[in-house]
Amino acid sequence: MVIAISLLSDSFLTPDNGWNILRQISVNLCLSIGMTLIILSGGIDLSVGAILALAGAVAAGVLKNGIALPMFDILLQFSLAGAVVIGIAVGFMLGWFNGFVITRFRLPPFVATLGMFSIARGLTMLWTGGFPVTGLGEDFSFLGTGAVFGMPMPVWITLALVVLFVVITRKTRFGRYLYAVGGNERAARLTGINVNSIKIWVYALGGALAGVAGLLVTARLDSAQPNAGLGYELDAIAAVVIGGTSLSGGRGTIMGTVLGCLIIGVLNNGLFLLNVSPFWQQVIKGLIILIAVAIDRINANDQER
Amino acid sequence: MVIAISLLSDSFLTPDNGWNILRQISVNLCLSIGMTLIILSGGIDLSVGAILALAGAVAAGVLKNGIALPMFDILLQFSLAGAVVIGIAVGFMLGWFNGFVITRFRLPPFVATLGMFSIARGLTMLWTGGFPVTGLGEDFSFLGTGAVFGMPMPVWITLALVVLFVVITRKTRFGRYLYAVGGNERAARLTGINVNSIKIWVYALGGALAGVAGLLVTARLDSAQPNAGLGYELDAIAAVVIGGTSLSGGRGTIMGTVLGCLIIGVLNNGLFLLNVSPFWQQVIKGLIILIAVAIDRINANDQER
Amino acid sequence: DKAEQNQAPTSKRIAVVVSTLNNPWFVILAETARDRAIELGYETTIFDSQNDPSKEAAHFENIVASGYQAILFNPTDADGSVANVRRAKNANIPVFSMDREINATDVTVSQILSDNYSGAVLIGKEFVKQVGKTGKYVELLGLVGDNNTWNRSKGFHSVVDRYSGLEMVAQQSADFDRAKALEVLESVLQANPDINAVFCGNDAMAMGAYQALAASGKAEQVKVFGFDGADDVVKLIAEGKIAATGMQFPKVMARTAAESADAYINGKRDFPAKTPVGVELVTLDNVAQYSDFGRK
Amino acid sequence: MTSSPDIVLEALDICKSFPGVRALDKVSLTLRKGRLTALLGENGAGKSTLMNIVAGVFKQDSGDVKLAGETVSFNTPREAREAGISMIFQELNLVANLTVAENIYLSREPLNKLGFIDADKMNKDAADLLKQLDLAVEPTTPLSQLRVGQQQIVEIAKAISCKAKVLIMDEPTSAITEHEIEVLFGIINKLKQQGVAIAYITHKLEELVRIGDDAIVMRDGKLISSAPLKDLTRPEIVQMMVGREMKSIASRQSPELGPEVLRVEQLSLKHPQRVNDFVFKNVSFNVHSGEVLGIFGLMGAGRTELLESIFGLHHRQVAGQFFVNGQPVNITSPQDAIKLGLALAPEDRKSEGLVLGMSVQENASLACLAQFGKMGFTDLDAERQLADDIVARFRVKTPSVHQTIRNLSGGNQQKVILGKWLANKPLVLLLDEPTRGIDVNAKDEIYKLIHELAAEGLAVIVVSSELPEVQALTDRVIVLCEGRKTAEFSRTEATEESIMSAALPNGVEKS
Ligand SMILES: Nc1ncnc2c1ncn2[C@@H]1O[C@H](COP(=O)(O)OP(=O)(O)OP(=O)(O)O)[C@@H](O)[C@H]1O
Ligand SMILES: Nc1ncnc2c1ncn2[C@@H]1O[C@H](COP(=O)(O)OP(=O)(O)OP(=O)(O)O)[C@@H](O)[C@H]1O
Ligand SMILES: O[C@@H]1[C@H](O)[C@H](O)CO[C@H]1O
Ligand SMILES: [Mg+2]
Ligand SMILES: [Mg+2]
Repeated sequence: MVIAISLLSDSFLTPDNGWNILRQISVNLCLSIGMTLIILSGGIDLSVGAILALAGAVAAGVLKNGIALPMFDILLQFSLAGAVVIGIAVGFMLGWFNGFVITRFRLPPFVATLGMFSIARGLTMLWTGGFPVTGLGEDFSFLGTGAVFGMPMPVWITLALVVLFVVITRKTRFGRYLYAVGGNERAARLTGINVNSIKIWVYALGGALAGVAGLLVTARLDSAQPNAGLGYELDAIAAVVIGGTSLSGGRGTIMGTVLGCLIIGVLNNGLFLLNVSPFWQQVIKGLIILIAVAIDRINANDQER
Repeated sequence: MVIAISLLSDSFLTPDNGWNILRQISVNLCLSIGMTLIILSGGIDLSVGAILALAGAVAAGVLKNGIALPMFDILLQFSLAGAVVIGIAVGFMLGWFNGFVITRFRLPPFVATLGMFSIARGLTMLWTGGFPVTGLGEDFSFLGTGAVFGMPMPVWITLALVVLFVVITRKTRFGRYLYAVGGNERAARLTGINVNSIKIWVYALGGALAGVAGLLVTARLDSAQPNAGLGYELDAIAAVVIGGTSLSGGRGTIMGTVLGCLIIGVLNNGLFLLNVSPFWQQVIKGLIILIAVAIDRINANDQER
Repeated sequence: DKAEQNQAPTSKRIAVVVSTLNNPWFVILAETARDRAIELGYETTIFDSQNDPSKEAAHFENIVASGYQAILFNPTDADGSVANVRRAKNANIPVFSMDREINATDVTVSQILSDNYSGAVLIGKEFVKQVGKTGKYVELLGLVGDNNTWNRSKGFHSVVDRYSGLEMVAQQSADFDRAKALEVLESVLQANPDINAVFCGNDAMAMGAYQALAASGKAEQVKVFGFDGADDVVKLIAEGKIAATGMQFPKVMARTAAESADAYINGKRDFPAKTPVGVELVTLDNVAQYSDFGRK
Repeated sequence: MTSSPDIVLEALDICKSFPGVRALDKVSLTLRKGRLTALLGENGAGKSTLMNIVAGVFKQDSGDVKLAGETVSFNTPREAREAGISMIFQELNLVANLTVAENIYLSREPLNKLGFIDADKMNKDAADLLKQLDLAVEPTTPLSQLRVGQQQIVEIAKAISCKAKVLIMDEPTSAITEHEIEVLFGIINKLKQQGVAIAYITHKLEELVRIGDDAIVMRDGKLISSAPLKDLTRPEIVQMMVGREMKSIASRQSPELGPEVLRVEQLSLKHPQRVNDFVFKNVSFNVHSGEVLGIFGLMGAGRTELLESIFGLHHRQVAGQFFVNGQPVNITSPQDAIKLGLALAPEDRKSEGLVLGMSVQENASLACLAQFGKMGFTDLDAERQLADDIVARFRVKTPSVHQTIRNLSGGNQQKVILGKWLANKPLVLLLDEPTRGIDVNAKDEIYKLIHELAAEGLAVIVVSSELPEVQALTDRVIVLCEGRKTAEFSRTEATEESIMSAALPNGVEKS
């Protein structure tokens, strides 16, 4: 695919465009890492886009206006770092709530996170009153638009997360248990793994990563949009699945997801560069996803038999 | 829930409002019936909303403008019935294509139908140029807005479909095979069931039902909107899951789905009747979905042990 | 600058970045802009931001990277789009915004805007005129995250709220969508069968609301007010079935933007920071002068 | 109560009910240091339930579990394991997508100084353990590439690697062959010398002579007897299990052979991973109407895949010819096979033979649904009739035909599978390990059934890893070794020695 696009457009294989693509996939990648963990554990999360919006809005809000505690007549002001921590914490808590509901009441993850989707969207609207929170300052914007050593900040951040979660999934007990829970929940439980605690952690991490993604989006636009992240959950799931992770859990890798995000990113970028009409873009994108995954399947089957 | 809303609003328990709710859920129910079949067979379909839009647009287009075949210098005109058949056929074919791709190339249904989502959305835009097709005539509108013996047409149509598919799932060989394929695909195959053909049929039926839903939406608005059905796939899946069908296949009923649609419909309607602010609506809706399914789970668990 | 050095352009190119194509109003805007730019001799591409400022950001990056000469821009959000436009400005690509305002004056060359607030004030006045000083009404909001939704709502209320006899019995969102408006109004009518009017944030919702009223036999009794000037609504105004709408001029805005960009590329530099394109009130009295999205 | 110092674990008057079933009714059990206590009883007697309670999987309704004299109550299997109780569950509890070593050390991974998993140490330890168990697989092999028997050995490795004081084994030998059983028994005896108390559930009574010390016999959730094994004879045990006297398997008479119904010639199946290698190669045989043909081989000999290939499962990788009633035929899918009159009862009942969430009736009719009713509709009365007939004819123990089949015991599930195929009136019945995990009584019933069916003119092919079964059941035996047919014996030639020597790969001597 990469070759085909580069043949058709000279602007494709330029360093600038390379950074462009990486910067553009960073938000999806952030969500997709969390989604990979969740899907590996045998679950799904439809609320990450909504959590992204709420986390971004809360971080922006506290950064700009602080938090007023009228009963104590106090206005808490937040530094940049404080706002970042709060944004991630909001994501973490909502994710934790997902995990809690799923394990405690045995709700199907699909339903539980669909509920959270609705709740978090509503809370975002309530928090912002439907208006974007803007003017967050240079320092905060730097997270989304700055670059260090020529590499954009969002790329640094996502790169760090990729490394972190590759290590977690491959080298730690938590990572191992994740695969075990997703691969055979009953066996994992009988072997003495605290399945519920693993699941709660997984959703909480997914939420925290959605929080990071919310910060990135907000910093990039220098504005927290109340309807940010609409539909991003499907993009994230698509990236994870295209990256070879099985929706039934237990099988897949973070690196596969990175590849999945890249495929989608290159596809989006390439279709624009080739000046395909927006309507045809959708058709072509659909077809390419089908073809890409079909080829992957055919190769996998060849190896299997 | 029903009781709570009726206590809070007198307009809730009126016959009018009853028809209202039924009319409003008919489109979702139509999609959800198909989705139930697909989920029972162990799959998922993210493209039903997009198929709905394309089927509606094509039916409206051929009804209004016919199909021009320039090479033969022919303009095919379509009667109402012809347009209806074409709309359903479009849905059927796209659904068939989903099934074909899923069985032939062993694509995960999630990916295959996500691809179809994009393709069908793009085709709808190409077919309509992004503009609604309006002015379809009284007869056609009647399908969406008329009533016979006091019962609205969409309710008649969905009622007929519910009866049809209750019979199919409970009384026919196809229905039994559906459960078997979803329950244990390998055992079904070893028992001589043509698993692929069952699956293809299931997706094709899901597509055809999306076609019917597309006709209903179009007839009700007297206009085929290019962006019709956005997000309806999630509503349909939610109704199916709330209705007790397991996302891993093999377990669930059409009547459960009817109940799921009713719960969602009553909730939406009730929140409007109570004039809850749109922001709070989302929060409350999310919470109620969580609570409803959690109660259902707790009851089910009580029975199991 | 860098972009221009990298990509010695083979031909002159203009980008049209539109907030969404999921609404015919914007399809008109984008396609008119494109067609005019092509007429003026540019290779032109439409970029669909799908109502997402982040997707818009990606478009701007790609546009900057591949060296367009100008951007005709319909922003997704007044605030969320500022950073994107600044990016283009820093790459010396002139941006002309259309229809929606962005909350920064220094980043676009010129903003060719629909005056939503004033238009809604006009609707508000007509509303009081037709409905009277007492009555019950429902407001259908557009997408709650969209600032045109609120500009229109505020403009409308700036007039109507001065009359304490006009009671808003429900305010609900129908996402600028015809099907949703139909359903929302159906439900709202159950609780409030005795309303006198509905104010809708756009014409797609006005159509949906009208259909709900027609279906329940209340079309005569309840006056519907819209915003946009869409085809079907203009027709229904002529038939006396819808009370009024605010006519926007997407085609005018799009052509003006394209022509301004062409002038800029040919060396012109002094542009008004804002070119407001007035929203005109369309009622039964003057409907004959209008067709869809413009004057006849 | 007298507590002797060698008592490690006591379960006292344990009761446990599941909805509709009283699984345990005041059952007591004592496990002693260095002794193996066998739990015996028919399918569904409550053996696994009792052990699951001891191991912290279920909670008893009443009664106490005492470990070293202290009353204990475990909420999770982990707590039990940390208290020194380790269990091999009846159903494999392994994670297919993890490696062998990862499975063995799951939840007990060795960590290095940084807190990361020490994969090297883990793989090395696993390799040592596998060597003890004589399992020739790399610790880094994904578990999914192992066959059931090998997986069972991994499960054993997992249990013994935690150095427990109490080791519970629920049918550890049901899926492994003679050689592995030897190795396992060696290990069991070593553990006993080290003072481990072992609870051992099995349906293979002959094993007890080699390893058993004490036994309890259970029937329908009640304790029938608890005694040292040396005080019990086999007929006594069986009688206590069944509740009546049982005639031993009637020796098979030489049957009247009908015409040849199925013949395969030069059948080969390409190996899934290894290019140019075969799972089995150039296998030819035939079977006659009225005949029971046995296929014997060691674990991994290729028997399962042979049956599957005949049934149309791997047709893209299969070469060779099939003849049914003398006519050459193509079999490219199970549907083809079924149309030609073949029927397969697969090796893994639960995951391949049944739709566990469906009722007895629905499973029973699944293969022949087309026979009931017209135009795609199912005649539910006729279907019910069929299910009733099967339940009656095969004496399936179930409260009703509407019972979910998951809740039936293995023997009864197997009977339903046989019934389901017979309703289709097949010519050839392919049975893969038809009595695995099935109690003596049910086994006997299934043997009788098979003979009855053959007498009615059916051709039956039975794959089995149990020599006595092959000898009792079949008229003719072919032996596979590493995918090659190495011998064919008539009933009279089929001695234990001759079969085993044909089944063992060249150069491997059996001790
Ligand atoms: N989770 C469960 N839910 C309901 N009933 C159960 C459950 N587990 C076991 N039973 C029932 O309890 C009884 C005892 O079952 P158990 O598994 O202990 O038998 P078993 O002696 O181990 O038999 P087998 O030799 O077939 O393994 C059976 O009637 C079984 O159907
Ligand atoms: N999933 C798999 N992956 C790799 N190799 C396999 C797989 N399944 C089977 N094999 C190989 O196929 C051969 C035959 O296996 P098969 O299961 O048919 O043996 P079997 O004689 O039926 O043994 P068992 O006693 O376990 O039933 C073996 O050499 C084995 O290595
Ligand atoms: O101006 C546009 C149109 O009115 C459209 O109908 C909805 O979005 C607004 O921003
Ligand atoms: Mg058992
Ligand atoms: Mg086998």
